[in-house]
Amino acid sequence: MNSAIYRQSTRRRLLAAGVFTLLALLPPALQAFGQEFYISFAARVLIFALVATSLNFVVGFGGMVAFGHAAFFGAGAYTVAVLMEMGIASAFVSWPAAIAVAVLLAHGIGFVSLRTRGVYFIMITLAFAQMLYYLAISMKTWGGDDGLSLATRSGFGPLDLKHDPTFYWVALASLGLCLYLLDRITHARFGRVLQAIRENESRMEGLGYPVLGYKLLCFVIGAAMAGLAGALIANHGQLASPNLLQWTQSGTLLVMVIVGGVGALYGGAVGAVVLLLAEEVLAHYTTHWHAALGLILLLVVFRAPKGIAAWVHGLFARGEKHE
Amino acid sequence: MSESLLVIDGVSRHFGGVTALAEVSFSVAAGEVHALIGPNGAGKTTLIHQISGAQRPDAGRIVFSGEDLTALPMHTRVQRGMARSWQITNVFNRLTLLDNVVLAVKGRQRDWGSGFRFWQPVDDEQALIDEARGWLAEVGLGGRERTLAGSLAHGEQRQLEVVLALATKPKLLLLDEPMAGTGPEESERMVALIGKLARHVTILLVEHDMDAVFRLADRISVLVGGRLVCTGLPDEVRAHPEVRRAYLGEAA
Amino acid sequence: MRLTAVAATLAASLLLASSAFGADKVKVGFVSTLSGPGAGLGVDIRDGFNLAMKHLNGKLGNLPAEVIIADDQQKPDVAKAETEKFLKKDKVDFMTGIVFSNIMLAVGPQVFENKTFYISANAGPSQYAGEQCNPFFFNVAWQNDNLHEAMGKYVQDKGFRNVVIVTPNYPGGKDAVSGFKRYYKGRAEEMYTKLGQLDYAAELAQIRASKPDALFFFLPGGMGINFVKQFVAAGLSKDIQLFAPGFSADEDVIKAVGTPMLGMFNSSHWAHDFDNPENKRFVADFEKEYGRLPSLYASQGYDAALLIDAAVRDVKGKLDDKVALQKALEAKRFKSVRGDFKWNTNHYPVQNYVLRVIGKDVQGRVTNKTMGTIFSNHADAYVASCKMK
Amino acid sequence: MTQLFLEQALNGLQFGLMLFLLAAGLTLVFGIMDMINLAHGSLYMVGAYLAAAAAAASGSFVIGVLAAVAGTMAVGALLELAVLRRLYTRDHLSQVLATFALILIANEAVRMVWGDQPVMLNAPEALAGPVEIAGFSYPAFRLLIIAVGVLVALALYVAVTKTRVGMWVRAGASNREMTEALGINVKRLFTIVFAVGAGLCALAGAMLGPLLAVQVGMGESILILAFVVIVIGGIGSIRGALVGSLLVGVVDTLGRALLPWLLRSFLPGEVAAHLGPALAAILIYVLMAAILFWKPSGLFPARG
Repeated sequence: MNSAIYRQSTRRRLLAAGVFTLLALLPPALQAFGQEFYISFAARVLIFALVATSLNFVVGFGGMVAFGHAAFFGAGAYTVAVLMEMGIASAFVSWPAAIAVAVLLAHGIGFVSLRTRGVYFIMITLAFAQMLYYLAISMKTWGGDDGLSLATRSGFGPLDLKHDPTFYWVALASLGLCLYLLDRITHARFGRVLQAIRENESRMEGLGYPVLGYKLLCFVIGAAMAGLAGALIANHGQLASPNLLQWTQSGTLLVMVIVGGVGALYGGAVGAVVLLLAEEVLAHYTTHWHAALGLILLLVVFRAPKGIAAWVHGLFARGEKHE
Repeated sequence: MSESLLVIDGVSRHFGGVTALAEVSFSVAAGEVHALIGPNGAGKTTLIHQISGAQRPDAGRIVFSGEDLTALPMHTRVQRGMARSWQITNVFNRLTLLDNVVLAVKGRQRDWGSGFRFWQPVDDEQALIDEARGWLAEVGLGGRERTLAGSLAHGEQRQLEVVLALATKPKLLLLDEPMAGTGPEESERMVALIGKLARHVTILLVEHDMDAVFRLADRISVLVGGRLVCTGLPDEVRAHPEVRRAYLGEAA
Repeated sequence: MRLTAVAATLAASLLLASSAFGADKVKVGFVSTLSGPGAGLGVDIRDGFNLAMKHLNGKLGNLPAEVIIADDQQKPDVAKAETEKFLKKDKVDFMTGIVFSNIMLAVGPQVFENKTFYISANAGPSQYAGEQCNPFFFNVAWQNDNLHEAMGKYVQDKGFRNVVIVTPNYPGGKDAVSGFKRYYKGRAEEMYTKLGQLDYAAELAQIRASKPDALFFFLPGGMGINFVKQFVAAGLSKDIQLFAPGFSADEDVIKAVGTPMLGMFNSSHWAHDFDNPENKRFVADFEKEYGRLPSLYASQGYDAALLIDAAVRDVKGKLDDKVALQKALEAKRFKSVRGDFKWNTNHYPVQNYVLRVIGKDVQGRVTNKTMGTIFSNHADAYVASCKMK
Repeated sequence: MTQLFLEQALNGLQFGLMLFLLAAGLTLVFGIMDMINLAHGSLYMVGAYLAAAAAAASGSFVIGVLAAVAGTMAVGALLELAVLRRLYTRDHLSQVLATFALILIANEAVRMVWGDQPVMLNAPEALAGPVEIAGFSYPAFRLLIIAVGVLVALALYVAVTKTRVGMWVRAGASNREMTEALGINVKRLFTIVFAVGAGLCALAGAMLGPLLAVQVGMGESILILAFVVIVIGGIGSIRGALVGSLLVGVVDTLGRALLPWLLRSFLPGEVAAHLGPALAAILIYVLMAAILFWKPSGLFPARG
């Protein structure tokens, strides 16, 4: 039995390694076809995949429907931009700082928000994100409505992030690292406890688990990864924009998670890829692509209610004999 | 009577304008089976909530093993050795029986870090699993480790409910209507189980089944309309005029 | 919204006709504000540009032209993404269209870095007129301060000494205040609103409380429409004289607000009643094409297309020779609908500014009427700090 | 100063009452059907557009408003029957996704019909000017908005507390299962509640149209405020929605007007000028977080 699990996880890791190798080969492939522009686009997709993955950890594994995840995404971006404004351009300083700021914020926000349940939790996390948003647009020193431009991309040791493929690889590595961490966490005790809390919170409390502490820690881990994604997105567009903090951003991230598959490790990433690609492709065919996207999302709600990851999984499962 | 394990001292609780508990005081001695009875809406479950920490009383204290727990959250009280079962079955329906009990065993490992292991996969923690199997066997659910809790029969779920509380190795077990909704046969099995447990652990039992109560309880407390009417030996309670009027009369 | 519309495409057969050395077609990237409260401005620039394309038979400098249009939603990050796409994917030869200075400043660096010429048909931030002036940036309209300077001079000359200034809190708004105050020397109370704000109840209450004798406001697009409507509804128009730059008192605003605008003074570098053949043709054809009078934005969009056309013709389609192309743009061999203007060394215009008043024309329409000149051959205040390479 | 304060308070009241129109429907849908409807703001937008179109066609603002309310109620009922009804039993996440999709579709549909640019909706000529009250002039149309808001609030109060449907609604908000057990046609009740909520949205859209702008996306910014209101007030409670609306309206307006002035009195001008707008902008969110911190189910929780 144990060996079966072992074999399965080996197969999974091999598959993941394969996918990442293919993704790593994307920039030279695009260059070969003269489509350099899409390297930058692909990097953006990866960054959103990262932040959606981090939200999925909070929503899918922690069972907390957070409607303010953009706060941490934006906070990471602003941290990098503000530090660069102060003359600190090294990624080795500013990116960990971005994560640290997100973590601090998440502690505060989570501590207050986790007192509430259900819809109230959704709304209070939204309220905190909106606070940050309005704070950002009314702070003249942070560029107000316009956001804060980065003079250049962060310094990254010998690597030149201005070089689009390099930046892409850094984004890919960040995503890979975070996915690996989350994979370990969800399969370790901490992850199991989280799962059980999502299943039955009062019982876990009754078994002596400090439920609030677990949830807060889960919230903070998600925020930390969102902070890293924020550092990346600020570098990508060389801009920390208040739009990163807006509620529509939180909403979009949540949509990515739901579309991809709540609680599936790769759900967030799948959702981000599907949504951003759909945007790009649909926009190519019709100026009214929003409506088309809306219809597709409705279809997902009613036809693939557990998200695309689960739906695809279901298709495969039907193909095989056992459950 | 030996020393008190649990002291409920002047506990009151209001919901809006309604008084659910009015200065309830009694104590549970170490080693006894103490039953809490009363008609519907008397405040029994509310009291269990105050004791277990699911709610905070508006006034009064909860003292356990000499320590005032009133301000502590539920999980801390569990770590101090107080476990509860729920009136409405409250188990992990989508997990197997084994996983249910493993969680309970793990929760008992009192350091706050027990679940904070981020790296090692859990599937190979043999000691945990062995202990969980033992607990299941003790209540007659052995051999069904891989069954999903949600697919158990109602009586079996009630048993699992008790096992989960038990696996935290408590000093005091709060059982909130363990026989609720069970048939006569299942009730009988539950009475036997509680009787067996009573040898190792102090029990505060809330129950409607008077037969079971009088068979199991060493002492009985009676709540009516949020007030404590009396505490005493079963025969004293049976004879108490106010109890007869307010409660037994109604039940008969 | 990512609105990618191909406005003018020409058949492949034309490719053969092009010169062996020059480019075979001209691509123009047009990123502008086409939705939301500021949409009126972008739409007018676009329509003006498109009318010029029509007058030029879809060609720029005798080369088939393609104009790709995108909406920036008045958001700097959207504008940056669209521009990136135009520069890297579509590899456009010119960029134009941006309305708002904050967006211009966000987009500028990537355009200049890519060595693509930016022909601004509206946004004229002080930064690009002064220290950050750039060989790849040309502005066919004005420097932001100019219209406000003209209004400040007029308000000063008329003897007003207690003025409230209302502008949005963005670079263009700050330029407006500094421009106005450069020539107006009386008491000035500055009020900053959020860019895109629609309800001015709070500001109006404060204006009522501070009792000024004149009010100067610069609120482009839908913001100005709402402000004037609410200003009149609040009963403030009887005690306070309104002044505005042409942006806040042009045909788009007049059409929406109507008669309450009557008697309002404003400043401009262009008016639809300017008497020159180019302007007459432009105004008549614009009205025929779009069923409304053009605004100054439309005139700027029109001029931007003419400037590109003249420059491409000058270099005979050799768009890769950036030095020659810059020379050609500086040579400016086209006739503007505003009459003549000269380039300053910072690639901003030196031109006349006129006073307009809103009244009824012979057909009974509420519209702008030119009253007289405020400044002749007026340059901007930042040119001295521009060291153009 | 008092006059300024009074005028700002009226502005706050006007804003708050319009928020109430939106929040009332939202809180009922939320409370009774346990349904997160992000598309509520889209109904507000549709209402405003219908009002603009009908007013332009008929030349009458009143006809525009009536047509908008009727039309949007129909749209709301249709939406409920076709899509939302299937979502009541689903989890909040599915509801968020589906109604988010509806926002996209609604925005695009409006864009297809009316275009990208804002549409004009003017207040009736007679109300375009100011009226004199208590020694200062105040826009007549804003007064009308206040009057309409007060009337609707009263009517809703009577409807919810005195009528049979109102009783069902209250029962549904506090205990849904119980209501169903009472043998009430819950499905029809839901459709009615949803349509009424849509009608209130349209009324708000039509009344605010002349003041703000009738444009795509107008629903999203106000939607969040409506959510803030109902969460402050307690989900499912009409009384909570009213109190929450007025609280948000007045705090926001007075905060914007008075905070900068207040800060200037004890902080250096430069700091005050920076801090004032920032604080004013986040004031209502601070208010909401504070209320939820001390009352995690809002001021007037409908459920025990």
